[in-house]
Amino acid sequence: MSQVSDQATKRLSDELSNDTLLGWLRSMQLIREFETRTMQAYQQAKIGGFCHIYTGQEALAVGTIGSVNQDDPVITAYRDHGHALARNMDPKVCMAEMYGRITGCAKGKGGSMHMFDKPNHLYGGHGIVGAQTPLGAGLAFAARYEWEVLGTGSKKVCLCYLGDGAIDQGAFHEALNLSAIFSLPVIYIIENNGYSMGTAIHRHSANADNLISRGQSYGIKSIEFDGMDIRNIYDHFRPLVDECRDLQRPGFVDLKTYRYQGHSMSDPQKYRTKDEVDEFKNQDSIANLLDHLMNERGCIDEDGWKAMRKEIAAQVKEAVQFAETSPDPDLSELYTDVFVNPEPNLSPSGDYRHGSKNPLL
Amino acid sequence: MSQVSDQATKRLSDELSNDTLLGWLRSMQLIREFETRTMQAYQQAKIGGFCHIYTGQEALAVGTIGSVNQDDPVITAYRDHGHALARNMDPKVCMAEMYGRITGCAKGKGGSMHMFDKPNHLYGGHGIVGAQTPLGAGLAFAARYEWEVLGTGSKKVCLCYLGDGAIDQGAFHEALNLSAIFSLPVIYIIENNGYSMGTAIHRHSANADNLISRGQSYGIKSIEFDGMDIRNIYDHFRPLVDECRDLQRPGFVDLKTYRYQGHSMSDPQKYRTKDEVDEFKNQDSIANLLDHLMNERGCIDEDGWKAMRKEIAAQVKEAVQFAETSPDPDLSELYTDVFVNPEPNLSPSGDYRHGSKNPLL
Amino acid sequence: MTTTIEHPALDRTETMPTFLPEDQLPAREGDRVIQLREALREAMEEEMRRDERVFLLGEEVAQYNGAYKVSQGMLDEFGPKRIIDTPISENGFAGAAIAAAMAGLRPIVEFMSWSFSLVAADQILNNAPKMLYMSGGQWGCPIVFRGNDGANGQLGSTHSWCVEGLYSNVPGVKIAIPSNAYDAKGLLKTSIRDPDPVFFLESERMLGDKEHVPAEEYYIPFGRARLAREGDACTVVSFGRPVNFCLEAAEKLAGEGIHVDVLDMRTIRPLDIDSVLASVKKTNRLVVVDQSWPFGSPATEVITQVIENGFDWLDHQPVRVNTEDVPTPYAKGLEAAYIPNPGRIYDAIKSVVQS
Amino acid sequence: MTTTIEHPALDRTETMPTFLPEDQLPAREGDRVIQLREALREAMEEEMRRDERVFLLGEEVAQYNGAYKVSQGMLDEFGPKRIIDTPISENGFAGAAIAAAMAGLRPIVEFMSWSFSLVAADQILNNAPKMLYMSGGQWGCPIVFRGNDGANGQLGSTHSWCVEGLYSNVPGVKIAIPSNAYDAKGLLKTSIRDPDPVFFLESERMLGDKEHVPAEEYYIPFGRARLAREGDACTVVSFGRPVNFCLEAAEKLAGEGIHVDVLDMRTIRPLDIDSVLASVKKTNRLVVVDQSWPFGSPATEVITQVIENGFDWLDHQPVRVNTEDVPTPYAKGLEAAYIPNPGRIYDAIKSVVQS
Ligand SMILES: Cc1ncc(C[n+]2csc(CCOP(=O)(O)OP(=O)(O)O)c2C)c(N)n1
Ligand SMILES: Cc1ncc(C[n+]2csc(CCOP(=O)(O)OP(=O)(O)O)c2C)c(N)n1
Ligand SMILES: [Mg+2]
Ligand SMILES: [Mg+2]
Repeated sequence: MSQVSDQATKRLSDELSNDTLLGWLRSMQLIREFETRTMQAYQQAKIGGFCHIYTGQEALAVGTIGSVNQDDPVITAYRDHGHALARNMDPKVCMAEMYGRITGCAKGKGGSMHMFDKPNHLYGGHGIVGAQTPLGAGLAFAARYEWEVLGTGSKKVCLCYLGDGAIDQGAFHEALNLSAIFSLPVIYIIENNGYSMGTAIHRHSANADNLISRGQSYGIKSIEFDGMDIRNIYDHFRPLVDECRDLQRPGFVDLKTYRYQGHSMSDPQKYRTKDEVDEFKNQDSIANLLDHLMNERGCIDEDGWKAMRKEIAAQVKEAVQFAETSPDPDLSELYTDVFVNPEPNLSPSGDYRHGSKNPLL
Repeated sequence: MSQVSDQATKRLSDELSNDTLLGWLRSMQLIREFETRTMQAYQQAKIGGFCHIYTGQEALAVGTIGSVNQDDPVITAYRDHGHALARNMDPKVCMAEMYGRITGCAKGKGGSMHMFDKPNHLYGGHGIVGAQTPLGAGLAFAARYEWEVLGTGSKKVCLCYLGDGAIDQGAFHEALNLSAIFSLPVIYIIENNGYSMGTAIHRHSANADNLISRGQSYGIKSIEFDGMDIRNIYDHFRPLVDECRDLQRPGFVDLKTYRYQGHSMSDPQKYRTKDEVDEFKNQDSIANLLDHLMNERGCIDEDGWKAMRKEIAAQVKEAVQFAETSPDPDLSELYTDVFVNPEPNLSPSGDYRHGSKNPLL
Repeated sequence: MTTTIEHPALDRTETMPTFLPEDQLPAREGDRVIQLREALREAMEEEMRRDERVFLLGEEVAQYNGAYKVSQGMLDEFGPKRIIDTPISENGFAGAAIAAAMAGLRPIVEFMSWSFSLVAADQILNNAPKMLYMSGGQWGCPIVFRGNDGANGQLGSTHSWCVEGLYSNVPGVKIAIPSNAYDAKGLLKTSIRDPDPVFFLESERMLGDKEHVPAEEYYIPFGRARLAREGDACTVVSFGRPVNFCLEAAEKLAGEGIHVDVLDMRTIRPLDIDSVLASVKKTNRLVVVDQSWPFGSPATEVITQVIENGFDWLDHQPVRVNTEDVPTPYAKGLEAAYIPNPGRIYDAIKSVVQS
Repeated sequence: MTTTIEHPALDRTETMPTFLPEDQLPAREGDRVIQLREALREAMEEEMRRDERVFLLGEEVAQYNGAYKVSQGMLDEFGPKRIIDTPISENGFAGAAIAAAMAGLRPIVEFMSWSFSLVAADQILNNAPKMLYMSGGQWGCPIVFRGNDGANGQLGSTHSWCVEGLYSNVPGVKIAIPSNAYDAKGLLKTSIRDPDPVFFLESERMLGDKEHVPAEEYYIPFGRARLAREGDACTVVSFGRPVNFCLEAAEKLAGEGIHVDVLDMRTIRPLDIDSVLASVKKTNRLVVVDQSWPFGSPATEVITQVIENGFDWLDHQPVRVNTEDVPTPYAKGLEAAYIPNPGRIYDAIKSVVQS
């Protein structure tokens, strides 16, 4: 296992510009601030349903998405706010979705678990554990088909995220085999935060210390590394992305990360100690990158950081404002967005119609 | 990979009595003769539905079932005639089932794919590819629960068979993980005959030369070896059975075998050459064991073998006779065997009843 | 008092409780007020104490005490061999439990939500209901699958399934859908005792509902509807959570002098059509309320059976009230309009009684 | 002649064929007699030539030329990039195809049998029908799932599913069930052109049926039933293979001077209730024949909709004829009695017209 690489030797991430890294810092801080406000809104019952907070895992979404092109397809599970923001979804639209407003990315029909953003090639936000993994294979298939058969578009790589609990779903293994057999450019990224809800990974998945052997058993290149250090993510992940893109074949990554909050907003977290949580908070990914940028690169100082945080706070506040003041979907929207081609007599209880335009389109 | 073991060194199977090996020879020949008659009956349209012939794979069922106790649970897929006969199902009852007679093991309700035999602890005969693998884990769970919680019964091992095509089903991976996490005494036996219907294994499953890595990725002891030589099967399989029984944990076996006939009775077999088929027929498991018993052990001679074949032929002929002359289920059996506890108003179209007694009970 | 069941598929003679007529069941009124989730827990605990073959498995049922705290404390009493946490492998553990049931155990499988049973559809629809038939009567499948069913927690399209709309089409299972804590306990105990597969559909929305639940043992038989409210203007048939919406609507109508029968079916397979027909014969009007989608729903089955058996008693065409025929929306307002809420039920009854 | 569909979920303006009225479709009579499997193949080939985004995947569809030879020769014409053999991973490849459809392709997924779609239930029932809704109109799912459906090959309990009994409850999909080769071609072509998910249910029992199928392109619209036989004594509604049983029964009844309308629905979602009502208004009698299990079946939906919209036109309660409500038996005799055979249909019509 190739853990943190030697600091002495030159790192791939050293070649990244200050602007890029500052952008990542901003993106991670945006997610954290956004999630803080999300939790507040949830506590105020402005947000309903299931709500899964991304705080703690920011480096993972930002670093991996930062390693691909803007038009590479991305798909994930229900813990999706981080991916949406890392993929440049407008925080306003993201927050409005959780408020169930017509101005949300899914017009209020999806909620926290269903962040979709077509202009940014984010294919959701999926609630059934593991169900997004065959979809990830399909997005890679389509990208390859467009490039190879239709002759449109270039070589792409699909990023498909799943939690450590999702590896126990048969769907994931079918997806791995299909990706390998069809040589599909999809990278399965396990956001290994050590828990499936309240179940520690060693209690839910066998041989958990060697998850990459699952990928390897399908002949898929599989690597594991620390997912809390964003530069480390880039160092290891970017080369895999290039390889999977060039050779149009799958990859498998086990990224160690940690969620600071409960599984969902209704989790008492009796299954872990405060010490354990603190241990990870001490390797916090934002503090970590900030330290590098301040003390090693010197491209930001305390004031700069304060200014950045202030600006982000204002941006998120604005997003909340936007959500607060946006209108709910009209009841007529119940029967819209069911069919692209609605026809008479499809239902005994109503006629399907076209809906109001999606705010992202 | 531990292929055929060194002939010089003593083999575990050398300790087996002549009677045991002669019994295996008889059992394999019984299956072959039975399947020949099955094909004839199918061609005469006396047998309907899907019918999957076991010819060629006899050593596998006989050798593995010969390595466990009579009360160890066994479960398999739809290519199940061999397992049924190896488990001592009366050939009469087996043939009658395929004829759809009330005297069949499932009273004619199951057919070729559903050989169930409670007295012989054969839990079917299952038609949905891979679906028997979670069931196998459950049989092992129940056996362990009886021994550990209820304090009844002794340590058992469940044998769960699947084809190479079934390893692509997510259900199998969920079953492997459950078996490992719960430490269940089940051995998954891949009857690797190289084809999933018309699809060669390299086209349907990734990294097919190293299937045991699938089992190993769950931390399950996994071995592969030749499944055409029944003594070789015993040499490798019996120790695994003992280990899984003692330690009450799962095992995984990739057994190389070959089916001489098409996938089902309606398979033109364009996907393989006659040469390939002949190559395997040249290592025929029955001829192989016969040779050992005649020339190395000298416990049977040409006359003895002729007599055995004659006796088996008569037995199978009798089974066909029995099936031919047995009555069809009465139409009243349509609404029987649906509920153990039938109640009024369970259906708008009829009242469920208890059925006639199963011939095996 | 017990009766016994003998069947070749059973390893031994099973005792079944003798079911008392409705009026001999313990009183529904009283001061032992507990939550519906506690009633479910009591049912499981009582049966697990009675029969060591009964065990519970599912996601987070043990150490986490249940995602919805239904199994709270059960790990402490029964230990990890009988209260079992599973990976997120519904198809796998449902199948394993089915085989354990074949082999003579009495599993209770908790689906955190019935919405997650779709990945296990093959096991629960092919194996559990058909094993007895496929094996010609050799092996049955005495198992209970239970969990949350239905919309209204703003959980969105994939987490709000009413599986009765799908699964009730399949012969070989019994389906219980309680509408209150009292019935939940009595029906779940019967489900665990029953030697056939039972789909037991709970509502997460109702787990916190409080009412008197007797401490003593009692069993509610399958296929016996309860007349939850009496009237002569219309027969209102429902099951599960919507029964409570029907009672709300009925209350409002009573204020207008319109009194209706509200029948709580409790189980839809078996379906107590006799009670429905008896009521329709009296009221000549029928409204069926069902929280699954309308097309080919249990509501259409009830209507069809009434038409088949009581066509001439009807003075007005039967009316069904289902959830709206769209994927479940997240937005609070949309979701509230989506379910068969009291307002829609009120309107439906009105439309039937006024013409 | 074409019409166009514009929708934000579509990458581009899609052209849809303009549908001709029944009497302007190419003649059903003629001497170009081919098998139903060939009609299906023609539909796929024509659409694959027209649109490079269309591809076919499934078990044994390529090198084996299809388990039932529907895709025979297609690998040779379209190559391995568009005719794709898959492992036995229905949930995996159904899901992959769904995402490919989201991304703009036009997959045709062949299930060797719809019975095997149960392991893919989550993907085909949660994702395909709901993607447009969950994404607030951003991504649709233009995909066709097709394969064999229904009993009668002595395949036993797990291989004889009529999934319309389950899946028709779910909003968001269109369901086509052809009863003959002519319709099969026209309906499959429409299914492939339609920008929404379509479940296309074929019958292995009918793949070898031969009849005239026009060489020219033609499309049969969804939601338009065909009056397969005319009469005034009773309205007989069916879809898929049982339509042919209805015609057999009708023929026999005609010999007795009893003439009935036989309506072939062709699609059940949409359901051409208008044609059913028009016929019932004339005959005042209704028999619905459906090869799925009875409880909450499409038959109950047809009956319920007729009751809701034409209650007063009925002189006799509607009658349904389904498969018997038991797991599918293997034995030839039991299976023959299990399905809605001509004899049972004949009796049902008789019972309705005589009283
Ligand atoms: C098929 C299915 N089963 C159960 C659930 C309920 N559930 C939602 S998230 C979750 C835990 C998943 O943990 P993991 O995959 O590690 O992701 P994480 O929450 O840690 O990001 C469970 C059991 C579900 N959504 N889908
Ligand atoms: C879920 C499912 N999909 C497809 C089928 C159809 N089918 C039956 S057997 C088979 C091939 C299985 O091959 P393998 O597992 O290698 O077993 P073998 O026939 O070689 O013994 C297929 C595709 C099925 N029965 N179940
Ligand atoms: Mg996790
Ligand atoms: Mg094989």
